[in-house]
Amino acid sequence: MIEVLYFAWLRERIGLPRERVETAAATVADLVAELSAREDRYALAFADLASVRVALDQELSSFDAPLAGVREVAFFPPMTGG
Amino acid sequence: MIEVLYFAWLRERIGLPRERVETAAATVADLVAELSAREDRYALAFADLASVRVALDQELSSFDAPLAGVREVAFFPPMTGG
Amino acid sequence: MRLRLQAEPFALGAEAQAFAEAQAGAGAVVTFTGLVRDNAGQLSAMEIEHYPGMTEKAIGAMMDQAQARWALEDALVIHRHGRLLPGEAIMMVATAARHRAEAFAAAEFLMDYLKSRAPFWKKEFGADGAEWVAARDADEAALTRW
Amino acid sequence: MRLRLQAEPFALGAEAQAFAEAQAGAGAVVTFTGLVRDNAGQLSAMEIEHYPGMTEKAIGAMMDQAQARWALEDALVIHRHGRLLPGEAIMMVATAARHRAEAFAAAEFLMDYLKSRAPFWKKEFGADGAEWVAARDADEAALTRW
Repeated sequence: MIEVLYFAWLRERIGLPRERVETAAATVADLVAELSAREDRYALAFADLASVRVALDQELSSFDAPLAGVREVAFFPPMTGG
Repeated sequence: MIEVLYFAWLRERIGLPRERVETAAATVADLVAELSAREDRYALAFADLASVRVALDQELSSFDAPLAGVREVAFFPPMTGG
Repeated sequence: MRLRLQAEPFALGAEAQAFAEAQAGAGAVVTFTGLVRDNAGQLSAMEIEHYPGMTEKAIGAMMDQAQARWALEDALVIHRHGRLLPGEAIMMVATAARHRAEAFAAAEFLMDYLKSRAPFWKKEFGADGAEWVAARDADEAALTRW
Repeated sequence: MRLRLQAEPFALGAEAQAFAEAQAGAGAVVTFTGLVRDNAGQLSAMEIEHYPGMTEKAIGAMMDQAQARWALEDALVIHRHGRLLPGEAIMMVATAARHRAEAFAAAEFLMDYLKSRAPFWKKEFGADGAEWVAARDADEAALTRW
Protein backbone atom coordinates (compact mmCIF):
# COMPACT_ATOMS: atom_id res chain seq x y z
CA MET A 1 0.00 0.00 0.00
CA ILE A 2 1.45 3.30 -1.14
CA GLU A 3 0.27 6.83 -0.40
CA VAL A 4 0.10 8.73 -3.71
CA LEU A 5 -0.07 12.55 -3.73
CA TYR A 6 -0.92 14.90 -6.58
CA PHE A 7 -0.21 18.63 -6.74
CA ALA A 8 -1.17 21.64 -8.87
CA TRP A 9 -2.68 20.71 -12.26
CA LEU A 10 -2.08 17.01 -11.68
CA ARG A 11 -4.26 17.25 -8.59
CA GLU A 12 -6.90 19.15 -10.57
CA ARG A 13 -6.94 16.75 -13.53
CA ILE A 14 -7.06 13.65 -11.36
CA GLY A 15 -9.51 15.29 -8.99
CA LEU A 16 -7.81 14.12 -5.80
CA PRO A 17 -5.04 15.50 -3.58
CA ARG A 18 -4.02 12.02 -2.41
CA GLU A 19 -5.10 8.40 -2.35
CA ARG A 20 -3.88 5.05 -1.07
CA VAL A 21 -2.99 2.69 -3.87
CA GLU A 22 -2.66 -1.08 -3.67
CA THR A 23 0.04 -1.89 -6.20
CA ALA A 24 2.77 -4.34 -7.06
CA ALA A 25 4.44 -1.85 -9.45
CA ALA A 26 8.20 -2.28 -9.44
CA THR A 27 9.06 1.24 -10.58
CA VAL A 28 7.49 4.68 -10.75
CA ALA A 29 6.95 4.19 -14.48
CA ASP A 30 5.04 0.96 -13.75
CA LEU A 31 2.85 2.78 -11.25
CA VAL A 32 2.15 5.55 -13.78
CA ALA A 33 1.16 2.91 -16.36
CA GLU A 34 -1.14 1.21 -13.84
CA LEU A 35 -2.85 4.48 -12.89
CA SER A 36 -3.16 5.61 -16.52
CA ALA A 37 -4.86 2.33 -17.39
CA ARG A 38 -7.46 2.90 -14.68
CA GLU A 39 -9.33 5.93 -15.99
CA ASP A 40 -9.06 8.70 -18.56
CA ARG A 41 -8.39 11.41 -16.00
CA TYR A 42 -5.18 9.60 -14.98
CA ALA A 43 -4.17 8.97 -18.58
CA LEU A 44 -4.73 12.66 -19.30
CA ALA A 45 -2.73 13.83 -16.28
CA PHE A 46 0.19 11.56 -17.20
CA ALA A 47 -0.03 12.11 -20.98
CA ASP A 48 3.14 14.21 -21.11
CA LEU A 49 5.63 12.84 -18.63
CA ALA A 50 8.18 15.50 -19.61
CA SER A 51 6.07 17.94 -17.60
CA VAL A 52 5.69 15.68 -14.60
CA ARG A 53 8.10 15.38 -11.67
CA VAL A 54 8.07 12.68 -9.03
CA ALA A 55 9.23 12.55 -5.42
CA LEU A 56 9.68 9.34 -3.43
CA ASP A 57 9.31 9.80 0.31
CA GLN A 58 9.72 13.55 -0.25
CA GLU A 59 12.95 13.35 -2.26
CA LEU A 60 12.98 14.23 -5.96
CA SER A 61 13.43 11.07 -7.98
CA SER A 62 12.94 9.69 -11.49
CA PHE A 63 10.48 7.48 -13.33
CA ASP A 64 12.83 4.53 -13.47
CA ALA A 65 13.36 4.49 -9.71
CA PRO A 66 12.24 1.32 -7.86
CA LEU A 67 9.28 1.55 -5.48
CA ALA A 68 10.47 -1.11 -3.03
CA GLY A 69 10.19 0.25 0.51
CA VAL A 70 8.66 3.54 -0.62
CA ARG A 71 5.72 4.78 1.45
CA GLU A 72 4.86 8.06 -0.27
CA VAL A 73 4.93 8.90 -3.98
CA ALA A 74 4.13 12.44 -5.15
CA PHE A 75 3.45 13.61 -8.71
CA PHE A 76 3.57 17.29 -9.65
CA PRO A 77 4.52 19.73 -12.43
CA PRO A 78 7.92 21.48 -12.53
CA MET A 79 8.16 23.67 -9.45
CA THR A 80 7.56 27.41 -9.61
CA GLY A 81 8.40 28.74 -6.17
CA GLY A 82 10.50 31.72 -5.19
CA MET B 1 45.74 78.81 -10.18
CA ILE B 2 44.51 75.32 -9.36
CA GLU B 3 42.50 74.12 -6.36
CA VAL B 4 44.25 71.06 -4.91
CA LEU B 5 42.38 68.72 -2.54
CA TYR B 6 43.73 65.96 -0.31
CA PHE B 7 41.75 63.17 1.31
CA ALA B 8 42.28 60.49 3.97
CA TRP B 9 45.93 59.82 4.86
CA LEU B 10 47.17 62.22 2.15
CA ARG B 11 45.24 64.99 3.90
CA GLU B 12 46.69 63.93 7.25
CA ARG B 13 50.30 63.73 6.04
CA ILE B 14 50.15 67.03 4.19
CA GLY B 15 48.18 68.62 7.00
CA LEU B 16 45.67 70.37 4.76
CA PRO B 17 42.31 69.43 3.22
CA ARG B 18 42.84 71.81 0.28
CA GLU B 19 44.95 74.68 -1.00
CA ARG B 20 45.23 76.92 -4.02
CA VAL B 21 48.40 76.30 -5.98
CA GLU B 22 50.03 78.63 -8.47
CA THR B 23 51.63 76.32 -10.97
CA ALA B 24 52.71 75.98 -14.57
CA ALA B 25 52.88 72.19 -14.33
CA ALA B 26 51.89 70.54 -17.61
CA THR B 27 50.76 67.21 -16.17
CA VAL B 28 49.65 65.72 -12.87
CA ALA B 29 53.07 64.11 -12.51
CA ASP B 30 54.73 67.53 -12.92
CA LEU B 31 52.45 68.96 -10.22
CA VAL B 32 53.32 66.08 -7.88
CA ALA B 33 57.03 66.72 -8.49
CA GLU B 34 56.60 70.42 -7.76
CA LEU B 35 54.71 69.77 -4.53
CA SER B 36 57.14 67.05 -3.41
CA ALA B 37 60.04 69.47 -3.91
CA ARG B 38 58.40 72.02 -1.62
CA GLU B 39 58.48 70.27 1.72
CA ASP B 40 59.09 66.87 3.27
CA ARG B 41 55.43 66.37 4.20
CA TYR B 42 54.51 66.48 0.49
CA ALA B 43 57.43 64.25 -0.48
CA LEU B 44 56.31 61.78 2.18
CA ALA B 45 52.68 61.85 1.08
CA PHE B 46 53.64 61.24 -2.55
CA ALA B 47 56.47 58.77 -1.84
CA ASP B 48 54.52 55.77 -3.15
CA LEU B 49 52.43 56.83 -6.12
CA ALA B 50 51.11 53.31 -6.57
CA SER B 51 48.90 54.03 -3.53
CA VAL B 52 47.76 57.43 -4.73
CA ARG B 53 44.80 58.12 -7.01
CA VAL B 54 44.04 61.40 -8.74
CA ALA B 55 40.82 63.05 -9.93
CA LEU B 56 40.71 66.02 -12.30
CA ASP B 57 37.58 68.13 -11.96
CA GLN B 58 36.02 65.23 -10.05
CA GLU B 59 36.72 62.54 -12.65
CA LEU B 60 39.24 59.77 -11.95
CA SER B 61 42.34 60.35 -14.05
CA SER B 62 46.00 59.39 -14.28
CA PHE B 63 49.37 60.93 -13.48
CA ASP B 64 50.26 61.54 -17.10
CA ALA B 65 47.07 63.52 -17.76
CA PRO B 66 47.55 67.18 -18.84
CA LEU B 67 46.45 69.93 -16.45
CA ALA B 68 45.44 72.45 -19.12
CA GLY B 69 41.98 73.84 -18.29
CA VAL B 70 41.70 71.86 -15.05
CA ARG B 71 40.36 73.78 -12.06
CA GLU B 72 40.34 71.12 -9.35
CA VAL B 73 42.86 68.35 -8.70
CA ALA B 74 42.27 65.85 -5.90
CA PHE B 75 44.74 63.32 -4.47
CA PHE B 76 43.61 60.40 -2.35
CA PRO B 77 44.31 56.74 -1.53
CA PRO B 78 42.47 53.86 -3.21
CA MET B 79 38.80 54.18 -2.31
CA THR B 80 37.23 52.02 0.39
CA GLY B 81 33.52 52.79 0.31
CA GLY B 82 30.59 50.44 0.28
CA MET C 1 19.46 29.56 9.83
CA ARG C 2 15.70 29.80 9.96
CA LEU C 3 12.89 28.77 7.63
CA ARG C 4 9.32 29.96 7.88
CA LEU C 5 6.43 28.76 5.74
CA GLN C 6 3.30 30.75 6.34
CA ALA C 7 -0.05 31.74 4.88
CA GLU C 8 0.08 35.19 6.56
CA PRO C 9 1.61 38.22 4.85
CA PHE C 10 4.99 39.42 6.18
CA ALA C 11 6.71 42.80 6.04
CA LEU C 12 10.08 42.54 4.37
CA GLY C 13 11.25 45.70 6.14
CA ALA C 14 10.63 44.38 9.63
CA GLU C 15 12.14 41.01 8.73
CA ALA C 16 15.24 42.56 7.16
CA GLN C 17 15.74 44.89 10.11
CA ALA C 18 15.47 42.09 12.68
CA PHE C 19 17.77 39.88 10.62
CA ALA C 20 20.48 42.56 10.35
CA GLU C 21 20.24 43.46 14.03
CA ALA C 22 20.84 39.84 15.00
CA GLN C 23 24.23 39.87 13.26
CA ALA C 24 27.43 40.57 15.17
CA GLY C 25 30.25 39.34 12.96
CA ALA C 26 28.71 39.97 9.56
CA GLY C 27 29.65 42.98 7.45
CA ALA C 28 27.31 42.14 4.61
CA VAL C 29 23.59 41.43 4.51
CA VAL C 30 21.76 40.62 1.27
CA THR C 31 18.01 40.26 0.95
CA PHE C 32 15.93 39.11 -1.98
CA THR C 33 12.18 39.62 -1.99
CA GLY C 34 9.82 38.25 -4.60
CA LEU C 35 6.68 40.34 -5.13
CA VAL C 36 3.40 39.48 -6.83
CA ARG C 37 3.52 41.55 -10.02
CA ASP C 38 0.20 43.06 -10.93
CA ASN C 39 0.86 42.58 -14.69
CA ALA C 40 -0.62 45.96 -15.56
CA GLY C 41 -3.74 45.34 -13.50
CA GLN C 42 -4.54 41.98 -15.16
CA LEU C 43 -3.80 39.91 -12.09
CA SER C 44 -6.36 39.74 -9.29
CA ALA C 45 -4.68 37.17 -7.06
CA MET C 46 -2.10 34.41 -6.87
CA GLU C 47 -2.41 31.09 -5.09
CA ILE C 48 0.56 29.09 -3.97
CA GLU C 49 0.27 25.39 -3.34
CA HIS C 50 3.05 23.49 -1.61
CA TYR C 51 3.95 20.02 -0.39
CA PRO C 52 4.05 20.15 3.39
CA GLY C 53 6.91 18.10 4.74
CA MET C 54 8.91 17.96 1.54
CA THR C 55 9.07 21.77 1.39
CA GLU C 56 10.80 21.99 4.76
CA LYS C 57 13.17 19.12 3.93
CA ALA C 58 14.13 20.53 0.53
CA ILE C 59 14.72 24.09 1.73
CA GLY C 60 16.51 22.92 4.87
CA ALA C 61 18.94 20.95 2.71
CA MET C 62 19.54 23.99 0.45
CA MET C 63 20.23 26.17 3.48
CA ASP C 64 22.68 23.66 4.95
CA GLN C 65 24.49 23.54 1.64
CA ALA C 66 24.66 27.35 1.35
CA GLN C 67 25.86 27.70 4.94
CA ALA C 68 28.71 25.25 4.41
CA ARG C 69 29.74 26.48 0.99
CA TRP C 70 29.90 30.21 1.80
CA ALA C 71 30.60 30.14 5.55
CA LEU C 72 27.45 32.13 6.19
CA GLU C 73 26.97 33.88 9.50
CA ASP C 74 23.22 33.45 9.11
CA ALA C 75 20.41 32.83 6.63
CA LEU C 76 16.65 33.20 6.64
CA VAL C 77 14.01 31.97 4.21
CA ILE C 78 10.35 32.98 4.44
CA HIS C 79 7.89 31.61 1.87
CA ARG C 80 4.17 32.13 1.79
CA HIS C 81 1.49 29.71 0.59
CA GLY C 82 -2.22 30.14 -0.01
CA ARG C 83 -3.80 33.26 -1.47
CA LEU C 84 -1.72 36.39 -2.23
CA LEU C 85 -2.64 39.78 -3.64
CA PRO C 86 -0.77 41.92 -6.19
CA GLY C 87 2.09 43.84 -4.57
CA GLU C 88 2.41 41.42 -1.66
CA ALA C 89 5.68 39.69 -0.90
CA ILE C 90 5.71 36.03 -1.96
CA MET C 91 8.94 35.13 -0.23
CA MET C 92 12.25 36.45 0.92
CA VAL C 93 15.77 35.20 1.44
CA ALA C 94 18.28 36.95 3.67
CA THR C 95 21.95 36.03 4.02
CA ALA C 96 24.70 37.43 6.23
CA ALA C 97 28.42 36.93 5.74
CA ARG C 98 31.68 38.69 6.52
CA HIS C 99 32.07 39.93 2.95
CA ARG C 100 29.64 40.80 0.21
CA ALA C 101 30.67 38.20 -2.38
CA GLU C 102 29.65 35.34 -0.07
CA ALA C 103 26.36 36.97 0.96
CA PHE C 104 25.41 37.63 -2.69
CA ALA C 105 26.43 34.17 -3.94
CA ALA C 106 24.54 32.38 -1.17
CA ALA C 107 21.39 34.45 -1.74
CA GLU C 108 21.47 33.76 -5.49
CA PHE C 109 22.13 30.07 -4.92
CA LEU C 110 19.18 29.80 -2.51
CA MET C 111 16.93 31.65 -4.96
CA ASP C 112 17.93 29.48 -7.91
CA TYR C 113 17.23 26.32 -5.90
CA LEU C 114 14.01 27.62 -4.37
CA LYS C 115 12.70 28.46 -7.84
CA SER C 116 13.18 25.02 -9.32
CA ARG C 117 13.68 22.52 -6.51
CA ALA C 118 11.36 23.53 -3.68
CA PRO C 119 7.85 22.08 -4.09
CA PHE C 120 5.77 25.21 -4.66
CA TRP C 121 3.35 25.85 -7.50
CA LYS C 122 1.88 29.22 -8.40
CA LYS C 123 -1.53 29.80 -9.94
CA GLU C 124 -2.49 33.21 -11.25
CA PHE C 125 -6.06 34.51 -11.23
CA GLY C 126 -7.00 37.22 -13.71
CA ALA C 127 -9.75 38.55 -15.90
CA ASP C 128 -9.38 35.56 -18.26
CA GLY C 129 -9.58 32.95 -15.53
CA ALA C 130 -6.92 31.03 -13.66
CA GLU C 131 -3.69 29.57 -14.95
CA TRP C 132 -0.81 27.61 -13.44
CA VAL C 133 2.47 29.48 -13.89
CA ALA C 134 4.79 27.57 -16.22
CA ALA C 135 8.36 26.90 -15.16
CA ARG C 136 10.84 29.04 -17.09
CA ASP C 137 13.68 27.35 -18.93
CA ALA C 138 15.93 30.15 -17.64
CA ASP C 139 15.24 29.03 -14.08
CA GLU C 140 16.24 25.45 -14.74
CA ALA C 141 19.31 26.65 -16.65
CA ALA C 142 20.35 28.88 -13.73
CA LEU C 143 21.08 25.79 -11.63
CA THR C 144 23.95 24.70 -13.85
CA ARG C 145 26.21 27.44 -12.55
CA TRP C 146 26.39 26.08 -8.99
CA MET D 1 16.77 56.15 -9.04
CA ARG D 2 17.72 57.96 -5.86
CA LEU D 3 20.99 58.65 -4.08
CA ARG D 4 21.30 59.84 -0.50
CA LEU D 5 24.54 60.79 1.23
CA GLN D 6 24.03 61.43 4.91
CA ALA D 7 25.73 61.64 8.28
CA GLU D 8 22.63 60.40 10.12
CA PRO D 9 21.97 56.70 10.76
CA PHE D 10 19.27 55.03 8.67
CA ALA D 11 17.13 51.94 9.26
CA LEU D 12 17.56 49.43 6.48
CA GLY D 13 14.19 47.86 7.30
CA ALA D 14 12.23 51.07 6.83
CA GLU D 15 14.18 51.92 3.67
CA ALA D 16 13.70 48.45 2.17
CA GLN D 17 9.99 48.47 2.99
CA ALA D 18 9.41 51.89 1.41
CA PHE D 19 11.46 50.91 -1.62
CA ALA D 20 9.50 47.70 -2.22
CA GLU D 21 6.14 49.41 -1.69
CA ALA D 22 6.99 51.97 -4.36
CA GLN D 23 7.33 49.22 -6.99
CA ALA D 24 4.45 48.28 -9.27
CA GLY D 25 5.98 46.35 -12.15
CA ALA D 26 8.88 44.75 -10.33
CA GLY D 27 8.76 41.13 -9.24
CA ALA D 28 12.21 41.16 -7.66
CA VAL D 29 13.80 43.42 -5.06
CA VAL D 30 17.38 42.94 -3.90
CA THR D 31 19.01 44.85 -1.07
CA PHE D 32 22.60 44.91 0.08
CA THR D 33 23.51 46.46 3.41
CA GLY D 34 27.05 46.98 4.67
CA LEU D 35 27.38 46.92 8.45
CA VAL D 36 30.21 48.13 10.68
CA ARG D 37 31.70 44.88 11.98
CA ASP D 38 32.73 45.04 15.61
CA ASN D 39 35.76 42.81 15.00
CA ALA D 40 35.26 40.90 18.23
CA GLY D 41 34.87 44.07 20.27
CA GLN D 42 38.16 45.61 19.03
CA LEU D 43 36.49 48.39 17.06
CA SER D 44 35.11 51.42 18.88
CA ALA D 45 34.08 53.51 15.87
CA MET D 46 34.50 54.07 12.15
CA GLU D 47 34.86 57.38 10.35
CA ILE D 48 34.03 57.80 6.71
CA GLU D 49 35.47 60.67 4.72
CA HIS D 50 34.17 61.47 1.26
CA TYR D 51 34.66 63.94 -1.57
CA PRO D 52 31.51 66.06 -1.79
CA GLY D 53 30.56 66.72 -5.39
CA MET D 54 32.59 63.90 -6.89
CA THR D 55 30.74 61.33 -4.76
CA GLU D 56 27.37 62.31 -6.23
CA LYS D 57 28.75 62.41 -9.79
CA ALA D 58 30.48 59.05 -9.54
CA ILE D 59 27.55 57.22 -7.97
CA GLY D 60 25.04 58.92 -10.29
CA ALA D 61 27.02 57.65 -13.29
CA MET D 62 27.12 54.11 -11.85
CA MET D 63 23.37 54.17 -11.30
CA ASP D 64 22.68 55.39 -14.83
CA GLN D 65 24.84 52.59 -16.18
CA ALA D 66 23.11 49.94 -14.05
CA GLN D 67 19.67 51.23 -15.00
CA ALA D 68 20.44 51.03 -18.71
CA ARG D 69 22.25 47.71 -18.64
CA TRP D 70 19.68 45.75 -16.63
CA ALA D 71 16.48 47.65 -17.43
CA LEU D 72 15.92 48.35 -13.75
CA GLU D 73 12.52 49.43 -12.53
CA ASP D 74 14.22 51.36 -9.73
CA ALA D 75 17.42 51.71 -7.70
CA LEU D 76 18.38 53.37 -4.43
CA VAL D 77 21.79 54.05 -2.91
CA ILE D 78 22.24 55.38 0.63
CA HIS D 79 25.76 55.97 1.96
CA ARG D 80 26.73 57.46 5.27
CA HIS D 81 29.75 59.62 6.05
CA GLY D 82 31.17 60.87 9.35
CA ARG D 83 31.28 58.81 12.55
CA LEU D 84 29.65 55.36 12.75
CA LEU D 85 29.37 52.86 15.58
CA PRO D 86 29.76 49.05 15.46
CA GLY D 87 26.61 47.36 14.19
CA GLU D 88 25.37 50.44 12.35
CA ALA D 89 24.61 50.33 8.64
CA ILE D 90 27.30 52.01 6.52
CA MET D 91 25.37 51.98 3.30
CA MET D 92 22.73 50.17 1.34
CA VAL D 93 21.86 49.47 -2.27
CA ALA D 94 18.39 48.42 -3.38
CA THR D 95 17.43 47.35 -6.89
CA ALA D 96 14.08 46.41 -8.41
CA ALA D 97 13.58 44.56 -11.68
CA ARG D 98 11.05 42.28 -13.32
CA HIS D 99 13.17 39.18 -12.71
CA ARG D 100 15.70 38.24 -10.08
CA ALA D 101 18.78 37.84 -12.31
CA GLU D 102 18.66 41.53 -13.28
CA ALA D 103 18.05 42.75 -9.74
CA PHE D 104 20.95 40.67 -8.40
CA ALA D 105 23.38 41.62 -11.17
CA ALA D 106 22.65 45.34 -10.86
CA ALA D 107 23.06 45.27 -7.06
CA GLU D 108 26.38 43.46 -7.32
CA PHE D 109 27.58 45.80 -10.07
CA LEU D 110 26.69 48.85 -7.97
CA MET D 111 28.44 47.38 -4.93
CA ASP D 112 31.60 46.52 -6.87
CA TYR D 113 31.79 50.04 -8.28
CA LEU D 114 30.91 51.74 -5.00
CA LYS D 115 33.70 49.82 -3.25
CA SER D 116 36.45 50.88 -5.59
CA ARG D 117 35.28 53.87 -7.61
CA ALA D 118 33.23 56.06 -5.30
CA PRO D 119 35.37 58.50 -3.29
CA PHE D 120 34.89 57.24 0.27
CA TRP D 121 37.62 56.37 2.75
CA LYS D 122 37.11 54.45 5.97
CA LYS D 123 39.13 54.88 9.15
CA GLU D 124 38.77 52.43 12.01
CA PHE D 125 39.20 53.43 15.64
CA GLY D 126 40.13 50.72 18.12
CA ALA D 127 42.08 49.97 21.26
CA ASP D 128 45.37 50.28 19.33
CA GLY D 129 44.56 53.66 17.82
CA ALA D 130 43.19 54.63 14.43
CA GLU D 131 43.94 53.16 11.04
CA TRP D 132 42.81 53.82 7.49
CA VAL D 133 41.21 50.75 5.96
CA ALA D 134 43.34 49.42 3.10
CA ALA D 135 41.73 48.68 -0.23
CA ARG D 136 41.42 44.93 -0.87
CA ASP D 137 42.87 43.47 -4.06
CA ALA D 138 39.73 41.34 -4.31
CA ASP D 139 37.63 44.50 -4.60
CA GLU D 140 39.66 45.87 -7.49
CA ALA D 141 39.64 42.44 -9.15
CA ALA D 142 35.84 42.25 -8.84
CA LEU D 143 35.49 45.07 -11.37
CA THR D 144 36.92 43.01 -14.20
CA ARG D 145 33.78 40.89 -14.47
CA TRP D 146 31.54 43.76 -15.62
